[in-house]
Amino acid sequence: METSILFIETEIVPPPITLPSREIGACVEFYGIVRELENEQPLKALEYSVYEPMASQQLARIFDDLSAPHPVRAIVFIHRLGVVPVGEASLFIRIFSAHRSEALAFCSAAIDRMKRHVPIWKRAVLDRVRV
Amino acid sequence: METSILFIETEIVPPPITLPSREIGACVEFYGIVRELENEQPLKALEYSVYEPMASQQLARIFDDLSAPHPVRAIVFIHRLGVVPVGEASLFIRIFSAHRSEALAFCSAAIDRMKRHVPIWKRAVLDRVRV
Amino acid sequence: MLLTLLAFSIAQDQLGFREREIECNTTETPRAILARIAPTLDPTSMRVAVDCEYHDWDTPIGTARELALIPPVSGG
Amino acid sequence: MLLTLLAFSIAQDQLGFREREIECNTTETPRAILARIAPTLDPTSMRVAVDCEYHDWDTPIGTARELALIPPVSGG
Repeated sequence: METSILFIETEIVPPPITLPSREIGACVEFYGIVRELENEQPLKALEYSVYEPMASQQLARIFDDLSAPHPVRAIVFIHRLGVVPVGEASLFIRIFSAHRSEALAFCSAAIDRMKRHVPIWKRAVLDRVRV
Repeated sequence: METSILFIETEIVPPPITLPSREIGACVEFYGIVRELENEQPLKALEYSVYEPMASQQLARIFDDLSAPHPVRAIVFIHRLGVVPVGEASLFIRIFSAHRSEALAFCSAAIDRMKRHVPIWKRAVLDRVRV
Repeated sequence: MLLTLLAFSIAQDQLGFREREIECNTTETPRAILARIAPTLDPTSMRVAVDCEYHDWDTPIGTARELALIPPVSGG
Repeated sequence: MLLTLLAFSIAQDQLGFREREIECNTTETPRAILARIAPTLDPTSMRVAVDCEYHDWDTPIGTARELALIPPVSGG
Protein backbone atom coordinates (compact mmCIF):
# COMPACT_ATOMS: atom_id res chain seq x y z
CA MET A 1 0.00 0.00 0.00
CA GLU A 2 1.50 3.32 -1.11
CA THR A 3 0.78 6.12 1.35
CA SER A 4 1.47 9.82 1.04
CA ILE A 5 0.69 12.11 4.00
CA LEU A 6 1.15 15.83 3.56
CA PHE A 7 0.45 18.98 5.60
CA ILE A 8 0.59 22.20 3.61
CA GLU A 9 0.03 25.91 4.26
CA THR A 10 -1.21 26.70 0.76
CA GLU A 11 -4.34 25.94 -1.26
CA ILE A 12 -4.82 22.21 -1.87
CA VAL A 13 -4.19 21.25 -5.47
CA PRO A 14 -4.82 17.52 -6.01
CA PRO A 15 -1.84 15.88 -7.65
CA PRO A 16 -2.46 14.41 -11.13
CA ILE A 17 -4.02 10.96 -10.99
CA THR A 18 -1.46 8.26 -11.73
CA LEU A 19 -2.72 4.71 -11.34
CA PRO A 20 -0.46 2.50 -9.22
CA SER A 21 -1.36 -0.55 -11.35
CA ARG A 22 -3.62 -1.89 -14.10
CA GLU A 23 -5.72 -3.60 -11.41
CA ILE A 24 -7.19 -0.36 -10.06
CA GLY A 25 -10.95 -0.26 -10.59
CA ALA A 26 -11.91 2.59 -8.27
CA CYS A 27 -10.59 5.97 -7.27
CA VAL A 28 -12.42 7.81 -4.50
CA GLU A 29 -11.64 11.42 -3.72
CA PHE A 30 -12.86 13.38 -0.74
CA TYR A 31 -12.64 17.14 -0.19
CA GLY A 32 -13.49 18.54 3.22
CA ILE A 33 -14.53 22.14 2.62
CA VAL A 34 -14.87 25.01 5.11
CA ARG A 35 -18.55 25.94 5.45
CA GLU A 36 -19.84 29.37 6.29
CA LEU A 37 -22.00 28.26 9.21
CA GLU A 38 -20.51 26.24 12.02
CA ASN A 39 -22.42 26.02 15.31
CA GLU A 40 -24.70 28.70 13.87
CA GLN A 41 -21.94 31.31 13.78
CA PRO A 42 -21.08 32.85 10.40
CA LEU A 43 -17.44 32.05 9.77
CA LYS A 44 -14.90 33.82 7.65
CA ALA A 45 -12.40 30.97 7.86
CA LEU A 46 -11.05 28.17 10.00
CA GLU A 47 -7.49 28.15 11.25
CA TYR A 48 -5.85 24.73 11.51
CA SER A 49 -2.85 23.61 13.53
CA VAL A 50 -1.21 20.21 13.90
CA TYR A 51 1.22 18.25 16.02
CA GLU A 52 2.79 17.01 12.85
CA PRO A 53 5.09 14.11 13.79
CA MET A 54 2.37 12.53 15.91
CA ALA A 55 -0.37 13.24 13.36
CA SER A 56 1.64 11.64 10.55
CA GLN A 57 2.39 8.61 12.71
CA GLN A 58 -1.25 8.25 13.80
CA LEU A 59 -2.50 8.57 10.23
CA ALA A 60 -0.04 5.98 8.96
CA ARG A 61 -1.25 3.59 11.66
CA ILE A 62 -4.94 4.30 10.95
CA PHE A 63 -4.39 3.64 7.24
CA ASP A 64 -2.50 0.49 8.02
CA ASP A 65 -5.19 -0.77 10.45
CA LEU A 66 -7.98 -0.04 7.97
CA SER A 67 -6.23 -1.81 5.11
CA ALA A 68 -7.00 -5.17 6.76
CA PRO A 69 -10.82 -4.89 6.59
CA HIS A 70 -10.74 -2.61 3.51
CA PRO A 71 -7.79 -3.53 1.27
CA VAL A 72 -6.80 -0.54 -0.87
CA ARG A 73 -3.79 0.04 -3.10
CA ALA A 74 -2.77 3.65 -2.51
CA ILE A 75 -3.70 6.69 -0.41
CA VAL A 76 -2.98 10.37 -0.83
CA PHE A 77 -3.80 12.46 2.26
CA ILE A 78 -3.38 16.25 2.28
CA HIS A 79 -4.45 18.47 5.19
CA ARG A 80 -4.15 22.21 4.95
CA LEU A 81 -2.83 24.25 7.90
CA GLY A 82 -3.20 27.89 8.88
CA VAL A 83 -6.15 30.00 7.75
CA VAL A 84 -8.53 28.25 5.32
CA PRO A 85 -11.27 30.58 4.02
CA VAL A 86 -14.89 29.48 3.64
CA GLY A 87 -15.34 27.60 0.36
CA GLU A 88 -11.80 26.21 0.26
CA ALA A 89 -10.69 22.67 1.06
CA SER A 90 -9.04 21.91 4.38
CA LEU A 91 -8.73 18.21 3.58
CA PHE A 92 -8.17 16.07 0.49
CA ILE A 93 -8.05 12.28 0.44
CA ARG A 94 -7.61 10.07 -2.64
CA ILE A 95 -7.89 6.30 -2.42
CA PHE A 96 -7.22 3.71 -5.11
CA SER A 97 -8.53 0.17 -4.88
CA ALA A 98 -9.55 -2.74 -7.07
CA HIS A 99 -13.25 -2.39 -6.19
CA ARG A 100 -15.36 0.58 -5.17
CA SER A 101 -16.66 -0.77 -1.85
CA GLU A 102 -13.21 -0.96 -0.23
CA ALA A 103 -12.23 2.56 -1.26
CA LEU A 104 -15.54 4.06 -0.10
CA ALA A 105 -15.53 2.20 3.22
CA PHE A 106 -11.86 3.04 3.78
CA CYS A 107 -12.47 6.71 3.08
CA SER A 108 -15.38 6.93 5.48
CA ALA A 109 -13.63 5.04 8.28
CA ALA A 110 -10.35 6.93 7.83
CA ILE A 111 -12.07 10.31 8.22
CA ASP A 112 -14.01 9.09 11.28
CA ARG A 113 -10.82 7.91 12.97
CA MET A 114 -8.88 11.01 12.00
CA LYS A 115 -11.55 13.20 13.57
CA ARG A 116 -11.34 11.25 16.82
CA HIS A 117 -7.64 10.59 17.21
CA VAL A 118 -5.32 12.62 14.99
CA PRO A 119 -3.85 15.72 16.69
CA ILE A 120 -5.15 18.41 14.36
CA TRP A 121 -7.11 21.39 15.67
CA LYS A 122 -9.31 24.00 14.09
CA ARG A 123 -10.26 27.39 15.43
CA ALA A 124 -13.02 29.65 14.12
CA VAL A 125 -12.05 32.89 12.44
CA LEU A 126 -15.26 34.86 12.84
CA ASP A 127 -16.71 37.19 10.29
CA ARG A 128 -16.21 40.29 12.40
CA VAL A 129 -12.54 39.56 12.96
CA ARG A 130 -10.11 40.61 10.27
CA VAL A 131 -8.14 37.60 9.03
CA MET B 1 -30.70 19.48 -5.77
CA GLU B 2 -28.78 20.29 -8.96
CA THR B 3 -28.26 17.23 -11.15
CA SER B 4 -26.18 16.84 -14.27
CA ILE B 5 -26.26 13.53 -16.17
CA LEU B 6 -23.99 13.10 -19.15
CA PHE B 7 -23.03 10.29 -21.52
CA ILE B 8 -19.93 10.98 -23.59
CA GLU B 9 -17.84 9.12 -26.17
CA THR B 10 -14.55 10.79 -25.22
CA GLU B 11 -12.19 10.63 -22.28
CA ILE B 12 -13.79 11.82 -19.04
CA VAL B 13 -12.42 15.17 -17.90
CA PRO B 14 -14.02 16.22 -14.60
CA PRO B 15 -15.48 19.72 -14.87
CA PRO B 16 -13.87 22.35 -12.60
CA ILE B 17 -15.24 22.26 -9.06
CA THR B 18 -17.68 25.10 -8.46
CA LEU B 19 -19.44 25.04 -5.11
CA PRO B 20 -23.23 25.41 -5.34
CA SER B 21 -23.31 27.31 -2.01
CA ARG B 22 -21.25 28.39 0.99
CA GLU B 23 -22.87 25.60 2.98
CA ILE B 24 -21.04 22.79 1.20
CA GLY B 25 -18.78 20.90 3.59
CA ALA B 26 -18.01 17.81 1.52
CA CYS B 27 -17.27 16.90 -2.05
CA VAL B 28 -16.95 13.22 -2.91
CA GLU B 29 -15.68 12.11 -6.30
CA PHE B 30 -15.74 8.60 -7.65
CA TYR B 31 -13.93 7.28 -10.72
CA GLY B 32 -14.80 3.83 -12.02
CA ILE B 33 -11.74 2.65 -13.94
CA VAL B 34 -11.42 -0.20 -16.43
CA ARG B 35 -9.24 -2.93 -14.92
CA GLU B 36 -7.06 -5.30 -16.87
CA LEU B 37 -8.44 -8.46 -15.32
CA GLU B 38 -12.15 -9.11 -15.34
CA ASN B 39 -13.39 -12.66 -14.73
CA GLU B 40 -9.73 -13.71 -15.01
CA GLN B 41 -9.53 -12.69 -18.67
CA PRO B 42 -6.92 -10.10 -19.62
CA LEU B 43 -8.84 -7.21 -21.15
CA LYS B 44 -7.71 -4.59 -23.59
CA ALA B 45 -10.80 -2.44 -23.05
CA LEU B 46 -14.49 -2.45 -22.27
CA GLU B 47 -17.07 -1.24 -24.73
CA TYR B 48 -20.11 0.50 -23.25
CA SER B 49 -23.55 1.10 -24.70
CA VAL B 50 -26.63 2.75 -23.26
CA TYR B 51 -30.37 3.15 -23.75
CA GLU B 52 -29.92 6.82 -23.12
CA PRO B 53 -33.38 8.29 -22.55
CA MET B 54 -34.30 5.52 -20.15
CA ALA B 55 -30.90 5.57 -18.43
CA SER B 56 -31.12 9.32 -17.84
CA GLN B 57 -34.65 9.01 -16.51
CA GLN B 58 -33.72 6.10 -14.22
CA LEU B 59 -30.66 7.92 -12.90
CA ALA B 60 -32.66 11.08 -12.19
CA ARG B 61 -35.16 8.98 -10.24
CA ILE B 62 -32.45 7.09 -8.33
CA PHE B 63 -30.80 10.39 -7.35
CA ASP B 64 -34.14 11.81 -6.32
CA ASP B 65 -35.04 8.73 -4.26
CA LEU B 66 -31.67 8.71 -2.52
CA SER B 67 -31.82 12.38 -1.64
CA ALA B 68 -34.48 11.62 1.00
CA PRO B 69 -32.29 9.38 3.19
CA HIS B 70 -29.05 11.10 2.10
CA PRO B 71 -29.68 14.80 1.44
CA VAL B 72 -27.06 16.17 -0.93
CA ARG B 73 -26.85 19.50 -2.75
CA ALA B 74 -25.55 18.67 -6.23
CA ILE B 75 -24.57 15.70 -8.40
CA VAL B 76 -22.46 15.44 -11.52
CA PHE B 77 -22.73 12.05 -13.26
CA ILE B 78 -20.68 11.23 -16.36
CA HIS B 79 -20.62 7.80 -18.01
CA ARG B 80 -18.38 7.13 -20.95
CA LEU B 81 -19.66 5.15 -23.96
CA GLY B 82 -17.91 3.18 -26.68
CA VAL B 83 -14.46 1.68 -26.18
CA VAL B 84 -12.79 2.56 -22.85
CA PRO B 85 -9.22 1.23 -22.62
CA VAL B 86 -7.81 -0.36 -19.46
CA GLY B 87 -6.67 2.35 -17.03
CA GLU B 88 -9.21 4.94 -18.17
CA ALA B 89 -12.38 5.99 -16.38
CA SER B 90 -15.74 4.70 -17.57
CA LEU B 91 -17.63 6.51 -14.80
CA PHE B 92 -17.25 9.75 -12.87
CA ILE B 93 -19.56 10.91 -10.07
CA ARG B 94 -19.18 14.09 -8.02
CA ILE B 95 -21.44 14.79 -5.07
CA PHE B 96 -21.66 17.94 -2.94
CA SER B 97 -23.27 17.95 0.49
CA ALA B 98 -23.14 19.80 3.78
CA HIS B 99 -21.62 16.83 5.62
CA ARG B 100 -19.42 13.96 4.49
CA SER B 101 -21.63 11.07 5.59
CA GLU B 102 -24.48 11.97 3.22
CA ALA B 103 -22.22 12.35 0.19
CA LEU B 104 -20.38 9.09 0.87
CA ALA B 105 -23.57 7.12 1.53
CA PHE B 106 -25.28 8.66 -1.50
CA CYS B 107 -22.32 7.80 -3.74
CA SER B 108 -22.20 4.20 -2.62
CA ALA B 109 -25.97 3.68 -2.90
CA ALA B 110 -26.21 5.45 -6.27
CA ILE B 111 -23.56 3.21 -7.81
CA ASP B 112 -25.23 0.08 -6.38
CA ARG B 113 -28.59 1.05 -7.85
CA MET B 114 -27.11 2.09 -11.17
CA LYS B 115 -25.43 -1.29 -11.50
CA ARG B 116 -28.72 -3.07 -10.88
CA HIS B 117 -31.22 -0.94 -12.78
CA VAL B 118 -29.79 1.55 -15.25
CA PRO B 119 -29.73 0.30 -18.87
CA ILE B 120 -26.02 0.53 -19.56
CA TRP B 121 -24.08 -2.45 -20.87
CA LYS B 122 -20.43 -3.32 -21.11
CA ARG B 123 -18.75 -5.83 -23.37
CA ALA B 124 -15.19 -7.14 -23.06
CA VAL B 125 -12.69 -6.21 -25.73
CA LEU B 126 -10.17 -8.99 -25.31
CA ASP B 127 -6.46 -8.59 -25.55
CA ARG B 128 -6.16 -10.73 -28.67
CA VAL B 129 -8.79 -8.74 -30.54
CA ARG B 130 -7.69 -5.56 -32.24
CA VAL B 131 -9.70 -2.56 -30.99
CA MET C 1 -50.69 0.79 -33.92
CA LEU C 2 -46.99 1.16 -34.69
CA LEU C 3 -44.50 0.34 -31.91
CA THR C 4 -40.72 0.77 -31.91
CA LEU C 5 -39.01 -2.37 -30.63
CA LEU C 6 -35.51 -1.77 -29.27
CA ALA C 7 -33.01 -4.52 -28.50
CA PHE C 8 -29.80 -3.86 -26.58
CA SER C 9 -26.58 -5.75 -25.92
CA ILE C 10 -27.10 -9.54 -26.15
CA ALA C 11 -30.76 -9.08 -27.08
CA GLN C 12 -29.56 -7.09 -30.07
CA ASP C 13 -27.08 -9.88 -30.95
CA GLN C 14 -29.79 -12.50 -30.66
CA LEU C 15 -32.38 -10.60 -32.68
CA GLY C 16 -29.92 -9.27 -35.22
CA PHE C 17 -31.27 -5.72 -35.03
CA ARG C 18 -31.22 -2.77 -32.65
CA GLU C 19 -34.48 -1.16 -33.66
CA ARG C 20 -37.57 -2.19 -35.65
CA GLU C 21 -41.05 -0.81 -36.18
CA ILE C 22 -43.72 -3.41 -35.50
CA GLU C 23 -47.49 -3.46 -35.76
CA CYS C 24 -49.23 -4.10 -32.40
CA ASN C 25 -52.50 -3.52 -30.64
CA THR C 26 -53.03 -1.94 -27.21
CA THR C 27 -54.15 -5.17 -25.52
CA GLU C 28 -50.99 -7.09 -26.39
CA THR C 29 -48.51 -7.87 -23.62
CA PRO C 30 -44.72 -7.62 -24.02
CA ARG C 31 -44.57 -11.40 -23.63
CA ALA C 32 -46.99 -11.89 -26.53
CA ILE C 33 -45.11 -9.41 -28.71
CA LEU C 34 -41.77 -11.09 -28.02
CA ALA C 35 -43.26 -14.55 -28.72
CA ARG C 36 -44.52 -13.26 -32.06
CA ILE C 37 -41.34 -11.39 -33.13
CA ALA C 38 -38.67 -13.65 -31.64
CA PRO C 39 -40.11 -16.96 -30.43
CA THR C 40 -36.66 -18.33 -29.55
CA LEU C 41 -35.83 -15.48 -27.16
CA ASP C 42 -36.29 -16.31 -23.47
CA PRO C 43 -38.09 -13.51 -21.60
CA THR C 44 -36.86 -14.82 -18.23
CA SER C 45 -33.30 -13.82 -19.19
CA MET C 46 -34.15 -10.13 -19.50
CA ARG C 47 -36.41 -7.30 -18.39
CA VAL C 48 -38.67 -5.27 -20.58
CA ALA C 49 -39.23 -1.51 -20.61
CA VAL C 50 -42.21 0.32 -22.07
CA ASP C 51 -41.72 4.01 -22.88
CA CYS C 52 -38.53 4.06 -20.79
CA GLU C 53 -40.04 2.43 -17.69
CA TYR C 54 -39.57 -1.14 -16.53
CA HIS C 55 -42.77 -3.02 -17.28
CA ASP C 56 -44.34 -6.33 -16.41
CA TRP C 57 -44.08 -8.95 -19.18
CA ASP C 58 -47.78 -9.71 -18.74
CA THR C 59 -49.28 -6.22 -18.56
CA PRO C 60 -50.71 -4.95 -21.88
CA ILE C 61 -48.64 -2.22 -23.52
CA GLY C 62 -51.60 0.14 -23.96
CA THR C 63 -50.77 3.14 -26.15
CA ALA C 64 -47.01 2.79 -25.71
CA ARG C 65 -44.69 4.04 -28.45
CA GLU C 66 -41.54 2.12 -27.53
CA LEU C 67 -40.76 -1.32 -26.13
CA ALA C 68 -37.18 -2.15 -25.15
CA LEU C 69 -35.58 -5.49 -24.34
CA ILE C 70 -33.21 -4.98 -21.40
CA PRO C 71 -30.71 -7.80 -20.83
CA PRO C 72 -28.86 -7.78 -17.48
CA VAL C 73 -27.29 -4.34 -17.15
CA SER C 74 -23.60 -3.77 -16.39
CA GLY C 75 -22.85 -0.07 -16.18
CA GLY C 76 -20.14 1.47 -14.04
CA MET D 1 16.31 14.40 32.73
CA LEU D 2 15.17 17.11 30.31
CA LEU D 3 11.68 16.72 28.76
CA THR D 4 10.04 18.86 26.09
CA LEU D 5 6.49 19.78 27.09
CA LEU D 6 4.25 20.68 24.15
CA ALA D 7 0.85 22.36 24.49
CA PHE D 8 -1.55 22.64 21.54
CA SER D 9 -4.72 24.58 20.82
CA ILE D 10 -6.60 25.52 24.01
CA ALA D 11 -3.90 23.88 26.16
CA GLN D 12 -1.45 26.31 24.58
CA ASP D 13 -3.83 29.22 25.32
CA GLN D 14 -4.23 28.12 28.93
CA LEU D 15 -0.52 27.57 29.55
CA GLY D 16 0.63 30.58 27.58
CA PHE D 17 3.30 28.66 25.71
CA ARG D 18 3.58 26.07 22.97
CA GLU D 19 6.82 24.45 24.00
CA ARG D 20 8.98 24.40 27.12
CA GLU D 21 11.89 22.33 28.40
CA ILE D 22 11.26 20.94 31.88
CA GLU D 23 13.30 18.89 34.31
CA CYS D 24 11.68 15.50 35.17
CA ASN D 25 12.59 12.05 36.35
CA THR D 26 11.69 8.73 34.77
CA THR D 27 9.27 7.69 37.52
CA GLU D 28 7.05 10.76 37.19
CA THR D 29 3.62 10.36 35.59
CA PRO D 30 2.11 12.86 33.13
CA ARG D 31 -0.48 13.70 35.79
CA ALA D 32 2.23 14.58 38.33
CA ILE D 33 4.15 16.66 35.77
CA LEU D 34 1.01 18.58 34.77
CA ALA D 35 0.11 19.18 38.43
CA ARG D 36 3.58 20.61 39.01
CA ILE D 37 3.79 22.79 35.86
CA ALA D 38 0.13 23.87 35.52
CA PRO D 39 -1.86 23.04 38.66
CA THR D 40 -4.95 24.84 37.34
CA LEU D 41 -5.15 22.72 34.17
CA ASP D 42 -7.69 19.87 34.27
CA PRO D 43 -6.28 16.63 32.84
CA THR D 44 -9.76 15.17 32.34
CA SER D 45 -10.35 17.75 29.57
CA MET D 46 -7.51 16.44 27.41
CA ARG D 47 -5.37 13.49 26.45
CA VAL D 48 -1.64 13.23 26.83
CA ALA D 49 0.93 11.86 24.39
CA VAL D 50 4.42 10.67 25.18
CA ASP D 51 6.90 10.56 22.31
CA CYS D 52 4.03 10.87 19.80
CA GLU D 53 1.89 8.09 21.29
CA TYR D 54 -1.23 8.49 23.41
CA HIS D 55 -0.26 7.67 26.98
CA ASP D 56 -2.01 7.00 30.26
CA TRP D 57 -2.01 9.96 32.67
CA ASP D 58 -0.87 7.64 35.47
CA THR D 59 1.87 5.63 33.75
CA PRO D 60 5.41 6.92 34.41
CA ILE D 61 7.05 8.63 31.44
CA GLY D 62 10.23 6.56 31.61
CA THR D 63 12.96 7.87 29.33
CA ALA D 64 10.59 9.88 27.13
CA ARG D 65 11.87 12.99 25.34
CA GLU D 66 8.57 14.70 24.64
CA LEU D 67 5.23 15.05 26.40
CA ALA D 68 2.31 16.68 24.57
CA LEU D 69 -1.00 17.97 25.91
CA ILE D 70 -3.71 17.02 23.38
CA PRO D 71 -7.03 18.86 23.81
CA PRO D 72 -10.01 17.44 21.89
CA VAL D 73 -8.94 17.18 18.25
CA SER D 74 -10.91 18.66 15.37
CA GLY D 75 -9.18 17.92 12.09
CA GLY D 76 -10.95 17.53 8.80
